[in-house]
Amino acid sequence: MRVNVAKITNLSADIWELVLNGPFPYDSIQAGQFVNIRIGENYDHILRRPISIAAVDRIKQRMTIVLRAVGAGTKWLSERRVGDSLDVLGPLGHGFPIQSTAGAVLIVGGGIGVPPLYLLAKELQPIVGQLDILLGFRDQQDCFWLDKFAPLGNVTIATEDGSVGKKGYVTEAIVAEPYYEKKWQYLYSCGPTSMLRAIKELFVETQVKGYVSLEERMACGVGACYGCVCSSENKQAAKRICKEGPVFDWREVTL
Amino acid sequence: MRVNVAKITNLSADIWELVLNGPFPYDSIQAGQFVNIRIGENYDHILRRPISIAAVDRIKQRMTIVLRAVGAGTKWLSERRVGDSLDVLGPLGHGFPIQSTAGAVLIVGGGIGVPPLYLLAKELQPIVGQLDILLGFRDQQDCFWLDKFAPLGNVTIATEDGSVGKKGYVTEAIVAEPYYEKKWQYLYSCGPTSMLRAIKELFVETQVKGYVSLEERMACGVGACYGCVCSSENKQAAKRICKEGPVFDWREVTL
Amino acid sequence: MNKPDLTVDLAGLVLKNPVMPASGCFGYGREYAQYYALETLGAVVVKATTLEPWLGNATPRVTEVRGGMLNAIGLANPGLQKVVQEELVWLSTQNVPIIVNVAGRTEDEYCQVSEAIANCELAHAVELNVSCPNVKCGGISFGVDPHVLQDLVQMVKRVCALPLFVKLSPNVTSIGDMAQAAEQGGADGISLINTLIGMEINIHRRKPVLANGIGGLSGPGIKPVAVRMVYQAAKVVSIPIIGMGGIFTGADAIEFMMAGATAVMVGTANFTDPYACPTIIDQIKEFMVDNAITSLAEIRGCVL
Amino acid sequence: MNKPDLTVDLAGLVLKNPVMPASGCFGYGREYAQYYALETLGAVVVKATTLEPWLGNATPRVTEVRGGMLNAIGLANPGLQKVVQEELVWLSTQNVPIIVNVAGRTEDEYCQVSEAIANCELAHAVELNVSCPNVKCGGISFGVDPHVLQDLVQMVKRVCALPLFVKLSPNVTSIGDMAQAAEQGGADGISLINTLIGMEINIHRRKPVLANGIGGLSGPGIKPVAVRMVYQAAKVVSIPIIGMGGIFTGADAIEFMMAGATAVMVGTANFTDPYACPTIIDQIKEFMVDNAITSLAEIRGCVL
Ligand SMILES: Cc1cc2nc3c(=O)[nH]c(=O)nc-3n(C[C@H](O)[C@H](O)[C@H](O)COP(=O)(O)OP(=O)(O)OC[C@H]3O[C@@H](n4cnc5c(N)ncnc54)[C@H](O)[C@@H]3O)c2cc1C
Ligand SMILES: Cc1cc2nc3c(=O)[nH]c(=O)nc-3n(C[C@H](O)[C@H](O)[C@H](O)COP(=O)(O)OP(=O)(O)OC[C@H]3O[C@@H](n4cnc5c(N)ncnc54)[C@H](O)[C@@H]3O)c2cc1C
Ligand SMILES: Cc1cc2nc3c(=O)[nH]c(=O)nc-3n(C[C@H](O)[C@H](O)[C@H](O)COP(=O)(O)O)c2cc1C
Ligand SMILES: Cc1cc2nc3c(=O)[nH]c(=O)nc-3n(C[C@H](O)[C@H](O)[C@H](O)COP(=O)(O)O)c2cc1C
Ligand code: FES
Ligand code: FES
Repeated sequence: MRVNVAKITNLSADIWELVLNGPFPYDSIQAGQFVNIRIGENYDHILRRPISIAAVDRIKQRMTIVLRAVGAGTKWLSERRVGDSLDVLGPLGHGFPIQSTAGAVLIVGGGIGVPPLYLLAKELQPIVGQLDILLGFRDQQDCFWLDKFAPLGNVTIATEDGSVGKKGYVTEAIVAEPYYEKKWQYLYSCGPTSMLRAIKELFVETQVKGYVSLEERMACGVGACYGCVCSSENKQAAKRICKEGPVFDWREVTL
Repeated sequence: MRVNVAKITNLSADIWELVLNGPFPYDSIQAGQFVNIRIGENYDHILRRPISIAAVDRIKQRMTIVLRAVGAGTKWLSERRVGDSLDVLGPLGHGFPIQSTAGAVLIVGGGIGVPPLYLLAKELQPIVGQLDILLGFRDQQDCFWLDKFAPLGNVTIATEDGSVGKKGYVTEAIVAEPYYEKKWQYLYSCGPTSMLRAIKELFVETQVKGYVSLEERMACGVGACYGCVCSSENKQAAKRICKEGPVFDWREVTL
Repeated sequence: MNKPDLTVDLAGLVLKNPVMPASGCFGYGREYAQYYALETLGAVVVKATTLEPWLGNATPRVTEVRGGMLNAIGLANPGLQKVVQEELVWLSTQNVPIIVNVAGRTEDEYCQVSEAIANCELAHAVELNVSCPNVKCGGISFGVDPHVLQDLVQMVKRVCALPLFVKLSPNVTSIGDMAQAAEQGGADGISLINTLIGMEINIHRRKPVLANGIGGLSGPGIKPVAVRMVYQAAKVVSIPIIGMGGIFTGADAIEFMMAGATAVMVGTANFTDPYACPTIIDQIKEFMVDNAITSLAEIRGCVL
Repeated sequence: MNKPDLTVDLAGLVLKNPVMPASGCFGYGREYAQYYALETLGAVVVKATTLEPWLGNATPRVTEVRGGMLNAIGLANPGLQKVVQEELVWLSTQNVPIIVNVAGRTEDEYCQVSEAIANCELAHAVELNVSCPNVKCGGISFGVDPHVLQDLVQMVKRVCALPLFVKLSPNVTSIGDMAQAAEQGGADGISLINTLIGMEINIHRRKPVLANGIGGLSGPGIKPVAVRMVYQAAKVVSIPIIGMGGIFTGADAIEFMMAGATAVMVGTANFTDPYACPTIIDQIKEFMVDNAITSLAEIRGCVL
């Protein structure tokens, strides 16, 4: 599918927001799903790059992705101009289940794991009301979309250097909450695996249900190559992050 | 060296003229020399493409190249826009010797071999006066720069289908001239090897002196890889077209 | 001109066109069936199947490199039983020939799986992936010693009634010797090349990018090696050859056929573009029309 | 921090930095001397030198392919005498160590050339290109049989007093065996990899692009194979390794050193950018500064 760049904005040093329009099944997008984007038109980059869908406007028929330029592929994406077309596949994978969500919800995002949680929060908020949203960034430079999250709930920011919000990791902000083990019924998270692992440890003894979105290097992005597996706690066959995920019940996967 | 595209013109279906400016030793260019141009900035094309210098404006400090888009590299060049920069090496090779030229001169060009002969004709004309210029093209569609050659001499055009000028190959136009074997003292030619070979046959028994410009696939373009050799008639060591050529005494090289 | 005829005959298995996805790059077909009808393809080649389920290697298992990619999937698959029951049963409803890629750690494992695949009557051919480590020979691959290979092929051929293609490893000194060994062992055809062995190091972390350290190199960069090997193999065997390695366009496929291949497989290109196979089929057709080629036999091995 | 120390010791030959142009990709240095001072380089490695002049193959000899290029120069060179008199005499004024790449059709030719190079006292090391066809063994390359290789190295070592590097062919089943054979033969170091054998076909003309049919594949696409081979060789020998194959950036060079190489050679990249070698040297320096590496020994072989 070919979509077009409708807008491209530099949010911080290396973070870019791209609004994409053109034919795409916007209506079927679930929060947590991703698109797999071809880089260039030649043979310099033969693997697509998976990027989460961060927002959808189903009326204007467009979607937003947010990416950090870390390597050749994301750098190329950050250099697109309005009107350029992109070859994208998607929406791919399974997103965050939200149907059965009830009770107090905690959303925890870290760094470039934050964007898909925006779409999630927008969809969850009408269902469950006030959300507790905890976002961790490296520093002030690294923060983005704080204003977009603000209306969706009770937003706490943590930065490693304390330049915005609380100082430290998001997990420190969680344990700083009184009775954190009993405070929430649902947890949704996306961010570096080290963060997800730390969160899992915090809640593993509790009754909190929830989901995490995982990342792994991908080749096909559609479930055909078995490149992107994660292992499940019950030692069953490995699960493909691109197909069975990227969102998993946080108790089911080994982090 | 990085030069800039000052102008790009589509001369016919697949022929493009690029005017290049920016730092380059324009003053040292000899007719018949070439530039070796990098294609793209990534690793999709690791070999440069050799293109003859077709014209120089030493006052405005710019040069012109003319190319036919035949493959990925020349297609990429044909897609440059004004202001784009190109990584070029040059001027490379040895051009047409013109110092000792005296007497009647015939210049024969074929297809995309024509452009460097324009620069040659411009430099020869003040020295020897009227030039006989014979240019061969496939058909009308394929012709270019006829107006630029017109003031430089007695220009005859031959097209394979007769759509412009005489019908047939340039060699047929040569033999159609009465006493062609004795008509000229000097011959300069550039074009497909089959054409050069046919011309050589026509004049091999005569006293005509002269030079041909050869083509071969190149890797380094500077004489380091021995990729682009041609053999010399005296069975001496092969000569590098990029370094000892591309212009050779037409009697010295095996065609 | 007549419509170009794209059918090819692979040791009695007639394919409506010479293009198949390469093993391991197309799962069991389900994922790509959402993009186009599988019956568009000459055949579907499924992931390596082993006797028991294999978990495969730790992640990262894939990484892009200049000119291609490295993979160390480790032949992860759910094992013979599930492959037959859950995958082949479904795939056999898709109206396309099925080729099952078979792997093992011992000759006996290869034989058991190949025999079972033949007996399940859902598949049309077996492709032996001989690049697996042979536990009896200290982990050296079956595909690097002509004698070991010939024995393996002979044993499998005895128990497997389906056309048997042997997929050769390119990591050998003489591909001709390996091709001849396969032919002498009774192979009905050979497919080549499997991946070249490669490695990428993350210089910031100071360790290999793939968890497995080394991995298989595939993609555009290996095409010249693959074409050369098809050419060399075609010179010394008379059984049909299925060529692969970096095929991304119809022109690439034609190149392999001119080097001697009867059919081709497309691996990595599926990842770049899920429509790679049907596009390549169309491009082959177009090339035939443009060049007045009525049957692929006219160009097969024309440079030999 | 102190200035990073880029010197490396190759079997007693101390280079001021680990970057050298690869043989055949830099002529005899003259052409690149117009772009920068050759003394910038760790050493200059010249084209293959043979006893008599070799004319090389018919043209086309080179072609670009995806991920790299193919060449079939055929070791064209003016022969020992001219190389020494016309090239080495000049090069020896450039204040840079000289490594002469030596090729031959028989063991005797290798010995004569290597001995003469040692005796001319203009060169600092000899690199044996063992990818040449061995006329006594029906044209099979010296570099694919460990016994043939070990014998060759032993014979050359006996007559050549200079440090002797053996340049291995990657077209073998086990690079480790070849590396060990070279070491056992007395090599002072090994360099790898030479080109992979490849082929490209012009599908419109229905014949190979190179006049020679097959050619050597070099460039970015072979880097993963080259890094893997350096890694495998470094595991089994203790003599220094010179790594090459697709090095285009300082990061690429660092990757080879982390895989076990003491120094590196840069081939095809010179064609893409004549300033490739000095740029790579600067990038290595920069990486060392950024990562507080004071000596290359700190990272050498760190993934082994
Ligand atoms: C499901 C999913 C959703 C993602 N969503 C986002 C997002 O919304 N915004 C964002 O900025 N990034 C996201 N990422 C990470 C993003 O895919 C990588 O940063 C990107 O692929 C890096 O490519 P590169 O060419 O810039 O970097 P390079 O390091 O040059 O990439 C080299 C190779 O490694 C792969 N790779 C490198 N890092 C990663 C990684 N972290 N995850 C997966 N593959 C990687 C690349 O795809 C490529 O094949 C997501 C990843 C996954 C798996
Ligand atoms: C000294 C010299 C001067 C030239 N001057 C001109 C000129 O003024 N205008 C012009 O249009 N063309 C000129 N050419 C030819 C031009 O270099 C080729 O057309 C061009 O390299 C083709 O590249 P490509 O990527 O478009 O084609 P592809 O076919 O994709 O090229 C593939 C490879 O083959 C090489 N190659 C293909 N055809 C040729 C060829 N005819 N000569 C040399 N290498 C080739 C390319 O460099 C590349 O490495 C000249 C060639 C030489 C040697
Ligand atoms: C991710 C991946 C998985 C693969 N798995 C298998 C496999 O299970 N069995 C097999 O014989 N080859 C396997 N291969 C090799 C391919 O079938 C093919 O031989 C190789 O990739 C070269 O073709 P390509 O360049 O078109 O990808 C795999 C290749 C890739 C990239
Ligand atoms: C045009 C060309 C000529 C070469 N000539 C020689 C040679 O004479 N002797 C030799 O040992 N290797 C020769 N090689 C191989 C290179 O030295 C090097 O091993 C190979 O190209 C891989 O490195 P690269 O990818 O950096 O080019 C040649 C390579 C090329 C491209
Ligand atoms: S990336 Fe291929 S299975 Fe997930
Ligand atoms: S192209 Fe390298 S010597 Fe001419």
